[in-house]
Amino acid sequence: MTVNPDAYFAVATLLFSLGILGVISRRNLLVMYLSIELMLNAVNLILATFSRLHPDEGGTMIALFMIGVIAAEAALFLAVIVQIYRKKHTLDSDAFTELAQGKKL
Amino acid sequence: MSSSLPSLIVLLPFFGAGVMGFVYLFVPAGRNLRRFYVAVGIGTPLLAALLGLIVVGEMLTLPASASIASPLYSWIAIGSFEIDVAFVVDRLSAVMLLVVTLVGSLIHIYAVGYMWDDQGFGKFFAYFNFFLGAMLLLVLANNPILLFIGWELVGLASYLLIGFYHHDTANITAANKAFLLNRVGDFGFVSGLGLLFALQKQSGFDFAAIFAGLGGIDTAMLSLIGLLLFVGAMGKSAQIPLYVWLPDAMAGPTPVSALIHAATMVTAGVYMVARFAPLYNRIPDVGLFIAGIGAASALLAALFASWQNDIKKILAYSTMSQLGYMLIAVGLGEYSNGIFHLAAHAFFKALLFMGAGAVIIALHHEQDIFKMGGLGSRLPAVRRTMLVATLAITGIPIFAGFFSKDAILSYAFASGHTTIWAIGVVVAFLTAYYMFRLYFVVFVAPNHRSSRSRQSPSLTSLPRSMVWPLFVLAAGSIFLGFWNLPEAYGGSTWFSHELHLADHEAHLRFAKEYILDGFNVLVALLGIAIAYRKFVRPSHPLNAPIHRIAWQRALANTLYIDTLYDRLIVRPLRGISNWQDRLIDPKIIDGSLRGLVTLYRGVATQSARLQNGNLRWYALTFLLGVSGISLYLLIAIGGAS
Amino acid sequence: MSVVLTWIVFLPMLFAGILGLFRVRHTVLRAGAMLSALLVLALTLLTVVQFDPQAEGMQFVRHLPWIFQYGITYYLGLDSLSLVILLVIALLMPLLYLYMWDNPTSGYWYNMLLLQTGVTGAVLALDMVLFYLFYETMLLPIFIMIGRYGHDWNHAHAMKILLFTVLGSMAMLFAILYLGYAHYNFYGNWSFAWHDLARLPLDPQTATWLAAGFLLAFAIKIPLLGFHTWMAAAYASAPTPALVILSAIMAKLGIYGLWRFGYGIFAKVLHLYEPILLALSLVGMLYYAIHAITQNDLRRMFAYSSGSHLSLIALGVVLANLYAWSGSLYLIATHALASAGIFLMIGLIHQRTDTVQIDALGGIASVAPRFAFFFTFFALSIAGVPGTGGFVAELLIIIGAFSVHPWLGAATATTMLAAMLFVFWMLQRTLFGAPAPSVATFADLSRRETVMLTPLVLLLLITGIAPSLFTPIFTPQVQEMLLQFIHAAGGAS
Amino acid sequence: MIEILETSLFALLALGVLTGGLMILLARRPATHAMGFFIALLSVAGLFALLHQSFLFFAQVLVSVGGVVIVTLIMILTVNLREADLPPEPHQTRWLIGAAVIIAPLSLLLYQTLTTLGDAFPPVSDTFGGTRSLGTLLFHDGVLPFEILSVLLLTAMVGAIIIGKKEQSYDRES
Repeated sequence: MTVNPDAYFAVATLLFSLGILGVISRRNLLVMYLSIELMLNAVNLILATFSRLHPDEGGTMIALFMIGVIAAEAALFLAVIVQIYRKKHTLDSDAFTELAQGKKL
Repeated sequence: MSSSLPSLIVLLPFFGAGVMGFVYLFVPAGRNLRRFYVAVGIGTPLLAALLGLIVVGEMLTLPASASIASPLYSWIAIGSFEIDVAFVVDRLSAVMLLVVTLVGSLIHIYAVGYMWDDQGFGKFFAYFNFFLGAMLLLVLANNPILLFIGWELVGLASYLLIGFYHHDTANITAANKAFLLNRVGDFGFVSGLGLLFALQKQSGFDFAAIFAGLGGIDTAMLSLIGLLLFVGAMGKSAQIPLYVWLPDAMAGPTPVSALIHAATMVTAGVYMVARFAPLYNRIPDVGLFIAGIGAASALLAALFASWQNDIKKILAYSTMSQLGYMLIAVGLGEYSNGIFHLAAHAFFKALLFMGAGAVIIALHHEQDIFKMGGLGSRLPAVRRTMLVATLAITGIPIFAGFFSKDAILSYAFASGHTTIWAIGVVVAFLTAYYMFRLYFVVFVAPNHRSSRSRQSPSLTSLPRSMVWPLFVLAAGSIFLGFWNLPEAYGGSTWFSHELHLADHEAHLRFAKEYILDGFNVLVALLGIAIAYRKFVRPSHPLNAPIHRIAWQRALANTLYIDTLYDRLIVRPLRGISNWQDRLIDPKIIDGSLRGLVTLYRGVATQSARLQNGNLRWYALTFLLGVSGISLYLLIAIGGAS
Repeated sequence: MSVVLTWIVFLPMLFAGILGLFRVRHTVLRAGAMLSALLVLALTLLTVVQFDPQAEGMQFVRHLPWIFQYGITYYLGLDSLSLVILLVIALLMPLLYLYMWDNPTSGYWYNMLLLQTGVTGAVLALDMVLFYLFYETMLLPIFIMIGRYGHDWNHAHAMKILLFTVLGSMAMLFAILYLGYAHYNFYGNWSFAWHDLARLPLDPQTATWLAAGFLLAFAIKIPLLGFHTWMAAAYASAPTPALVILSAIMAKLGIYGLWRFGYGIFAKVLHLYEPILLALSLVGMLYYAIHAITQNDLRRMFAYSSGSHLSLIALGVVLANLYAWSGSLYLIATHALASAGIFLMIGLIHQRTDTVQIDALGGIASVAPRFAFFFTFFALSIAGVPGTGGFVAELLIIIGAFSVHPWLGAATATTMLAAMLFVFWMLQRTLFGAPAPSVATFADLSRRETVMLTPLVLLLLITGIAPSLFTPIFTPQVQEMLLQFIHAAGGAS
Repeated sequence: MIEILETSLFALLALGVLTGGLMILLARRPATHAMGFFIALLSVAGLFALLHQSFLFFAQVLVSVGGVVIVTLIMILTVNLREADLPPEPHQTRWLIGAAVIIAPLSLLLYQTLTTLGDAFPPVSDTFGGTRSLGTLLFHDGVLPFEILSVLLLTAMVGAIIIGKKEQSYDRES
């Protein structure tokens, strides 16, 4: 194995950061969802690297579970996006502030 | 020796006041209760006077230093503050007791006639009895605290009586003023008592114990105590600078003026100083100060009296002036002469007030002397008795005032206080002038006005109860002087001797005394002559004087002292009060609190901005925190490495 | 006998519960309330008879575990200090019910019943948590009464008093909890009992801060100068019975707290606060009196008058000698009676004329002499005229101040002038002069009202004429408290 | 030789991951997003393979790439986004830089923490990460989570159907 674990971690960290950036900086709900997916995958990558590093297949197992969870989350998230889009005909996250207290101050 | 009579004397008027007050308030009006009020209202003072005579008679059989004690119950006992409600009759309080009850009774009888038609007849007698009781409490108290209670209650009673005609706001203002200025004095008095109590070392706080323990207090503190106590006397005896209530107090019914000014309340200050004679004997400087205040007040009041037109105000200022004489006497340590003048003054001043009251009633409540005039022939009884009283106050020989006043003046001369003596003589001159001015204008001078203005010629006839007390008092004014006939006139100063007070001694040779007295009489005659010249044989028709010159106007307006007090004290206080109401409380205190609230609200509003429902903002703030923590970990701990 | 205090405290609440359960009619409700007040009065008089003035410490003690994990106990007890206030409460309640007799609003009555439990509990509680509980309990009915049944900006004013007092009592709560924790730290078990906390060997700095918490609560409750802006507002808005309780009892509880807990627990550090308290109460006494001069609202005027007297009481407490303490205790009682009287009468004026503005009144004495007599009497007893109890108390405090220092004495004696400043002018403009249009049909006191006011008059007279009837009840214990305080304070310096 | 291959493969995959991420982050059109997403997931799957996680590789390819990406695509096609429906993002660059600055410490810390865990990959048996060994492990230690996961998936499916179905009359705001 010539590639250092640090390289994997670097990739995972970058991926994770990209995900966060996407959540914060974009207003597009779809991008936000995809960014979350990216973060989850970054974590998966880290788990897989751990598992390989130790070596212990427990990490792999958790990553496996996570893939399941990602699938479930994707299904729900996408359903929500569809529904939201139907209501407001926009994917702008800033348009959804009904949970704020009262009017914008 | 002890007896329950003194207690009874004090309690009787209070009892009468309580009963009459209760009846007045709770028995439905409409029933004619005047007889009941007369019975109780006159009965209790008369009974008190009778008992007083018995007690004094009993006391005269005892040695001079003896006293009749009458303990009632323990008022309070906390620590060494043990005050009993106990009364004592010694020679000093015996004199006061007699003066108060006898003159008081006469005034009560007079008041029946004076007040007969008034709605508040019962109320008036309730107040009157209350006043008498308070005065007796003051006089007979065996400790200064009880004296102070009487002192304050007298002030309260005078408040109620001065404001008796409470429909008119001016009367109430006068009553307020009287009580307020008295309270200022009382503030000094109670401070003096507090200081005395704090400094004394022995237990017990009755007069005997206090005087026994005076040696343990250093003179500076004693002087302070003496001064503070005298501040009380200033208020009560209407001396500079607390005298302004006295002329205004004339707003009350005339019997009230007689009772307050003649027999009782105003003399309390003199009595108090005499009562504390052992204290004041230790601090002659303060005594001199008292005499100085007395002299100044006497002069000022005499000046004011000479320019007044209101008959009662003239008498009020004359009272203040005479009180000045008394304070000269007690201040210089000649206590018995002061008390003697007090007694004599009680008679002739009561007489003057009651005469004035009779005139006022007869003229349907007219008080301006220049609207009277020529009444001598129509009210002969009043005129004669008034003449006696005027002669007495002027100091014409054989009348009481001559002996009492001249004793004070010759003592002042003999003890070397010639300035005070000189002021006294000037005051005597002024007294003669303004008293005869009053007498001539009211009784002798022809009334020019009545012919012009349609002043009713019909005079109200006076009830008998208003006339015969005048004669009793007139008799007193004539003969009282012989009780204290000086040795120079072949007497033995029986009164002073029997009074047995801690007098200073100063004697003049008889020849000198004759010269001084003759001089005084001459001065008085001069005053009478001027008054005669101006008001009986006037060069021009007699009218109310119009004062054109500034100083005359100033004197007629009593030097604008009232205005001065108003500007210096009353208005600033109101100003501060307003200021508190508008600035300090709402702006500074509440304002600073409101500032906190505003700050809090601001922070809350800004925080609420974060709660805007916007997902990205939430994520951002959350990440800001995470990022902050990360940064802290990186910098402070150096990260993971 | 130890149960008697429990009955005294909870009887009104019990009555409120029972009456409320059956949703009784007005006539039954008022009879029940009156019955409870009279029962409490009887029980209180019983305790007075059984009370031993010579004995040391608390009597009728009831000390039961309550929340035993944290050492919180149900701890009631009585000494002469609380006895005086208890007596005042028990005496005033029937009179207040008499005042409210024809008021059909049932919420009024229930609140008053609860209020009585609150104030009595606060006076008798010796466990700090219990004290805090009652201290807050009594605030609620007041809040409701001002807010619901008050007038003139009642909502805002109810909020104001609530915020102020809660601010204070929060500070106190923190201090209380810290004290309990400190007890746990030092002795290994929790305790909030007053005498346990008094023994804690706190270091001076901590004690200073804790004392500040307590003092803030009491300074607001009294209220001392600077903490007082809720006072006039609340007084002006409160309905009369609540107003009487506010002035006659609740404000006194501030004094009581300062006395019992300030001096009981923080004797060692209190000397740090003494100059401040002294200055605040001394200046406050005159400040309030001057402020009262220009007030046009009778309630506000006597609110400030009340403040002036409470400052005097506080001053007496701070002076800490036998005369001043006796005087303060005496003034607590007599001022409660006098201010209850005056506020009840102001309430009567309000009932009759619908206004308490001085400039709308005038000439009452001409129309209603009995009313004028009682009103003047109460006004004069507030001014401390001899023959009323207030005079005795003020005299004692003045003498106490002179025993400390002549200047202090002279400054304290200005209280003689303080009330004068406004009382007489007020009397002039309300009672005297020509009758104002608003009082043209002013009815004189009815029989019920006379019965309501007479006990107050008689008590004020008796306390003024024969204080020796009352002083032996509390003097020995006041002396004892004083010795303990001096001992505790001396231990530090 | 194999080392070079592995390194270059890793570089390619890492590049793929980042490219996919950046495409999602920066692009505006949904189609580009979907493409980026696809590339990123596939690259992650490749990285799994490089890490000897054969089962994980298959799972990722099947579930994530084959399932999630497809579902996402379907969604994009379903809603048929028009340009006008896309949110206007006037300050995107500013936001991006700001957010980058904000998360920089976090990323740095994350990276530092992760790199403390180990320096080199130990040799492993061939069966590591295989179906067999993982299956054994699942049946030993992970039965309960596995079952819960199945329930979760079921719930999510039901939920997605309910949420995603067309609006019914009873959903409308009254």
